[in-house]
Amino acid sequence: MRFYIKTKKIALQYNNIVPIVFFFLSLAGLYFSKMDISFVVNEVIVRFIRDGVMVLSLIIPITAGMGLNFAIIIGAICAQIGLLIILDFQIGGALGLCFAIIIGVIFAIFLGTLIGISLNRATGKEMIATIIMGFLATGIYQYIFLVGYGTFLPFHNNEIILSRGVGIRSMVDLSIFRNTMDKLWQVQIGSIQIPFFMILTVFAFALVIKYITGTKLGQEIKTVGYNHEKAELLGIDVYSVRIKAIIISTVTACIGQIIFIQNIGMLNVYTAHLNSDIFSCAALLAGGASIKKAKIRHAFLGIFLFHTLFIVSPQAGQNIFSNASIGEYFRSFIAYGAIAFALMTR
Amino acid sequence: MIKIKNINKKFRDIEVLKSINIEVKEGEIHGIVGANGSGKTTLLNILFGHPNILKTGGYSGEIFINNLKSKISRPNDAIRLGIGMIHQEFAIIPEMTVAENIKIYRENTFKLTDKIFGKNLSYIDKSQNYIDTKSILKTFNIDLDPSLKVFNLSLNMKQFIEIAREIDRKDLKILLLDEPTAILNKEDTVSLISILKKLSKKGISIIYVSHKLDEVIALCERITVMRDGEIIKTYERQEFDSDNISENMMGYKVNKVINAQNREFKNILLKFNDFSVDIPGETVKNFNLDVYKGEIIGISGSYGRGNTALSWGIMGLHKTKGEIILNNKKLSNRNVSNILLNGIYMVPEDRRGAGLLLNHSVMENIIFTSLQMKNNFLMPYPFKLFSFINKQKSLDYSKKIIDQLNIKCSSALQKVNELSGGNQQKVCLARAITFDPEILFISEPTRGIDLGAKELILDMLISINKKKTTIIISSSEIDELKRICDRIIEV
Amino acid sequence: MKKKFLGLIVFLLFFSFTNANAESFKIGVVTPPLSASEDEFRGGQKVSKKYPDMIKHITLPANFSEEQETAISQILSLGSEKDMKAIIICAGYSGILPAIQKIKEKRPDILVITAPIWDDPDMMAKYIDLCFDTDWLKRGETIPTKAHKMGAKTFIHYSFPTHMAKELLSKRRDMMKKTSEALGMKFVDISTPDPQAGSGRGPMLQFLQEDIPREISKYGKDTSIFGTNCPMQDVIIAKALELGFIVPEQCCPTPTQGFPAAMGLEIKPEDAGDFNKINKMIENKAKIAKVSGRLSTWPVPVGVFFPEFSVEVAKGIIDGKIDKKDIHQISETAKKIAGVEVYFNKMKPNLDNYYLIIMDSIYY
Amino acid sequence: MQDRIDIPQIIIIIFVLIMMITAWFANISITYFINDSLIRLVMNGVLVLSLIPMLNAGVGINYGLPIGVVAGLMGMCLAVNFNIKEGLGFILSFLFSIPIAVIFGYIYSMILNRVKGKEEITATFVGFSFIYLTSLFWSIAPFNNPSMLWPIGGEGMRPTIGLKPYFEKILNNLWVIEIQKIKIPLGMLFFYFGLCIFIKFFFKTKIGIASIAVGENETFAKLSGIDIPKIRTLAIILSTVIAALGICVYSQSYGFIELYDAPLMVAFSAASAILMGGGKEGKTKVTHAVIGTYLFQTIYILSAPIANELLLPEVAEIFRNIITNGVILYAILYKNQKNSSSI
Repeated sequence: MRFYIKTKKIALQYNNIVPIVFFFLSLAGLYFSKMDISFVVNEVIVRFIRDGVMVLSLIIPITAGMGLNFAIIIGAICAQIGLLIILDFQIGGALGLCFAIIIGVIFAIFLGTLIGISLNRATGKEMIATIIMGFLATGIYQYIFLVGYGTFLPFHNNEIILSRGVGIRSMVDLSIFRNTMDKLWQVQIGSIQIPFFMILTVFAFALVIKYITGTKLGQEIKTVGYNHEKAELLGIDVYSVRIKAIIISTVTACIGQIIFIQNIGMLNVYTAHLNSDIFSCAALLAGGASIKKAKIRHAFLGIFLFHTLFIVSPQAGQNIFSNASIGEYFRSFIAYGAIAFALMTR
Repeated sequence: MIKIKNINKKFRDIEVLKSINIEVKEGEIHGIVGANGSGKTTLLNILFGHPNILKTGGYSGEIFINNLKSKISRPNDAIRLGIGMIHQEFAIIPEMTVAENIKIYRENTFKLTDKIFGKNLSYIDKSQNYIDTKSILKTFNIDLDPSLKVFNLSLNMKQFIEIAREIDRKDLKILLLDEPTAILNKEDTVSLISILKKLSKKGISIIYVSHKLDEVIALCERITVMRDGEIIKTYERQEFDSDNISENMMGYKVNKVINAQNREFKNILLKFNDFSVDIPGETVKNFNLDVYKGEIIGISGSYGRGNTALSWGIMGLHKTKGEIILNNKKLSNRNVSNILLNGIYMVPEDRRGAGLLLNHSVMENIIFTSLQMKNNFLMPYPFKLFSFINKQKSLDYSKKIIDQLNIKCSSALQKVNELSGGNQQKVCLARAITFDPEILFISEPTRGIDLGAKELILDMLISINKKKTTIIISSSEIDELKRICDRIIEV
Repeated sequence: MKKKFLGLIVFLLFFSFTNANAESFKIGVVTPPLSASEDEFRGGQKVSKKYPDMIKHITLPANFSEEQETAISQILSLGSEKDMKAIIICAGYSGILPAIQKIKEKRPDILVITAPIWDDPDMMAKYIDLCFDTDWLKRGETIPTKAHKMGAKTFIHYSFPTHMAKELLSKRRDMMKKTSEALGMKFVDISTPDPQAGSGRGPMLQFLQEDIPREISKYGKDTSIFGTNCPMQDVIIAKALELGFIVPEQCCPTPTQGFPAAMGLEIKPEDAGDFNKINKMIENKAKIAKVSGRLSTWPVPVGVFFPEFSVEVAKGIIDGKIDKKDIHQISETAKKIAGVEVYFNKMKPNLDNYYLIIMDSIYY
Repeated sequence: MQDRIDIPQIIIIIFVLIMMITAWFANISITYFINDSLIRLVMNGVLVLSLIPMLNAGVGINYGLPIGVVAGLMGMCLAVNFNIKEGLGFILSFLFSIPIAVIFGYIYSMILNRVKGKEEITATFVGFSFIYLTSLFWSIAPFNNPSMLWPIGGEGMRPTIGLKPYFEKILNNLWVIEIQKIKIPLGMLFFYFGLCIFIKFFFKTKIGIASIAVGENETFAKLSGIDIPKIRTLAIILSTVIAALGICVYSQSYGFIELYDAPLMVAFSAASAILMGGGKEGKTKVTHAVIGTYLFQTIYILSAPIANELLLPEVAEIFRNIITNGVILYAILYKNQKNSSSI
């Protein structure tokens, strides 16, 4: 009995190493950056809203034993497709946003199915496969909007098209959606702004993920994640469960990206989705998740730790080394390094 | 209830099941007995749609459930048809709780969410599952907290969880059991048998596979005897006769190689003292053995009993305890290269997975170990590590040994992948002969090989032994061991 | 009562006096990091050395377009300081407007000068107090004209699809085409592999290395080459030294872009930042390579110029010495800092806070 | 089974053939094409060759190629820093980069030996994070040759360092023979094919045979007494060293040393090249790398001029992207499918 307790304690500490390291790094960064704490808190809250859903989208594939789903970038692309289509038809406000979500989700379901089917042929190599899929999808997406609009796709809104008549501008304004959600139920406490509606939205997604893991489907996903061979013997259709896991992830990522973009207020058509996968993965892992186990608390804790570090590190670097680039490189190193480290530990 | 018609199954070029016909009635307990490798498990796997069957090319023949022709290609199909299976290597997820394992795929869910989201996305009612599990465990007289994680439990408790999971199914019509008592003690076996009898009274058909004859006789209404993938005979209850049945199980074969001499040995070459090996699913505990120079020892036992674990253990590839004494010296540094240099060589049971470089030529396979460990077949350059193969020498040698062992290949440069199972095994042996070890461990030398080749391989082992190599054979074919070994040890 | 009142007045006077005297305000300067663009970064450094207590210099992420979020919070962090009076953004990136909008929402009192950022001009003019930029469209006219003067008969424009998706760049290309044709030069538009399409800039640069000799053998030495992407300049200038064609200007006109790497300039630490010396070095190297008169750029990097210039303008406005609507005062300041004539044009006739500049050129 | 030509190879060969025919009709000069393709083959080919040792030892595709590349960059920077020019400078950059690559490779191998089964994904991220770690280094590196430092600030490394005064095209211009306008860079080709032969022969030596066996069947190799981690370490170090040499060859041909995040994506094009040539884990031959590099670079050489001629630059981009990533994806998906069917 004593032995049992002891091992559990050690395991606990081990799992927490990454968040603890991030905590101290953030703390040190906060100290050296000399940034205003209320500013950092405000920013972290904003980051929580922007990136929360995207990070949550990683949980289900990890539970299904497929590792980090770098293909959430494709979910993000779906979101951008949805937004661009709505912009093209100039449907503004909440209605437009709803339409954008619907279109994005339809694309996400379709592409998610494709990703899932492909990943069923890449058991054990899902992660590298999803990375390459992300590259592939990015290229195709970029050029469809660069060349497609104005040639084989008709456009309806001159403002988002380049003056040459072909291709979407690299930056489009989302003024028609601006502040449709962000400012709802915003409360000011001291110098800290808390947009309750958006926070609740992120929590709602966390609840949805939590709910799914508690359903029959969730139980199947878990079983597949523990051991897909045995899951098959237990009658679970492993392949379709894996496809479903990826679809859920892609759809969640799609909605996450819509939240992200509408919060920023402008859409960088060709680049806004890039890195959404890396940063989300790094944030999740910073919260103590591993490539085999991820929970909602890891996601939430991770967003706070990782983004605090991200917010303070450039200035911390500048103040310590009198060279802002150092903080900059350190930050990128941390993002990629966190993922590399998570892959190295069991 | 279930009718199997003309089932045939091939693994690569080996026929493992030949026109199998079995019929099991409603509520009948049907026993299938046979030696290891007779095809019992393969038959159950076909009935349950085990994924490996499809991956290895499927089967031919027909299966009727309730007089309906049924296609079973995945476990899911079998489960939908009301078939349940208790696997020898448990289909249990150790990281999940007892309740989760037992209620898996059939969880209780809340009615409300059922209506809103449908069954699949309905929320699981954990407390109901807990209660259900508790009550099903009661039928076994087990008082266990269903919220415990399974990896904390003992082996026989896991066995009961596996059984409980199937019995809990309300739609269960046919239950397949594969060696369910292998790890159970007497008492637990008795309680299992009584449960099975209750089930059969409910009208559930049971197919019970075991090699423990007395158990099968006590439990079953009919018994089918299998040997080498064929049905030898099906006995009705009134015809049961354990002598006849066991004779059917063993059978006799023609042209047997027999190591006729009654030899005597004096010098102890190798000693195992309290030797334990821990391989998942295959363990040896506190094993003691003296191996005399020049003898052939057989180690018999079925799968999971550790007869192959010994050789993996001595090669230092798994965790071991205890000591090995070679030539009166303790063998302490047990990395593989040191063991090999001490003259111990092992031919593994998994030929394709561990014994051969399938994409390489016969020659490369034959010389590999000698080349790497003894620098044989190298050009005479000073830096051995970066030296090239002496191709002429290797080729000449390979040709010689190919002739000697009668390996059927187009040339020494043919890829091993293209050879038949028997010839592949010969290549494995050729490598062993080339290495010229003092002690040879060989596991399941005749598994998956056709009859004629079997005898050749056994013959070859005897001739290797005659050249002063001590041989330790692990095999589940007790009959073969009896023929060539000086001693047989049961583990 | 009277006394008290007097005391209060004295106190108030004293207070307001000391306040005015000791009024310490801060100006934030935002530039790309060193690795992305040295000029702006050094410009920021230079001005923060000039006013060490006043300037807060921060940088944006290197791959800005992929880390818009970080950029926004970097800029917002400046707005969180109470004594921040002005923010100057010298980035040349698009997508910064949301950050400015958010700052203006929270702190309408902060003066924002961009020099430059590349968002929608009308929107920028709406939110930003003063926008400066090099005159992109005008350069579509000036560069071919300059090339023509330097003796070019053909004008080659290297770019790639994602750049041509940028309104300004593609408009400038059209302008160059128009001007070239008006001047009787052949305009050749060549597309390179896209560095933003996933495989990085390697393929683009390799293509340039192979294609430039091909084009020069086709059109002869009197060809002017212009590339729209900063990394291209190294290859273009290096090839110009080898083949002797004309480089009228780089995409970002400065002696420190392309020239140092292509010519292997050995700029000693004590000379670093001394543009007279750097220009002399380039001239010498050009002479050695026998390409005198075929290379040209602006003598002072606009990137270095803009931060200092904008800070001076911001300081002037805050101190009340400069009226932000008075372009003469502004251009005076510009001339003082650049040392050469700087021409200001309005971006659009109806915008009174968006100016485009063109500088005199130096020919090597 | 015979080494069949896979579907992607067929598609790519057809694609290249179509491009060649189009190039013919579009009047794109063949001499340029041949000249460029020979130089490109060697320029990029060495980096592609560097993937072979790891691929054959079963460590998978070296997506951590930036690690070797950084070692090579450091070697070159050292040579430039000491102001050593011409051939000696180039040879010294080799000599400087080799020990650095050995050390990096050793550390890298310790990481990869920990993560068996997921080497490729780990390597990808180790490579990415290493790029930024070295970016940190570049911005404070204590080099002092002014031609490498920032021109304005005077400290920290420039992102691109011109090699013109040092060893630009030293290998490209070695023993060039001109036959009817076709320039054959004999020195460069000798170097490249010399390296090819070295790698080919390496896999014929005792240790090379052992490493191929490890790549094909680890249990088999183990049972024959082969020290698996040692072989993997050796293969990783060898890959890293060749990658370091590869970037030296690349840089002298390109004429610039590119620092900071320039090598970020270098692994992916090398990976597509070798997979395009038919490379597979445990049985990649030198010819796969050579053919793959040639096909891959031909796509680049031809597609851009053709696209310009036909005014379809975007379409060329799409095709290239699909081919580059598609080949890698196909290799991942197809390989796994094959594995599962052989159980």
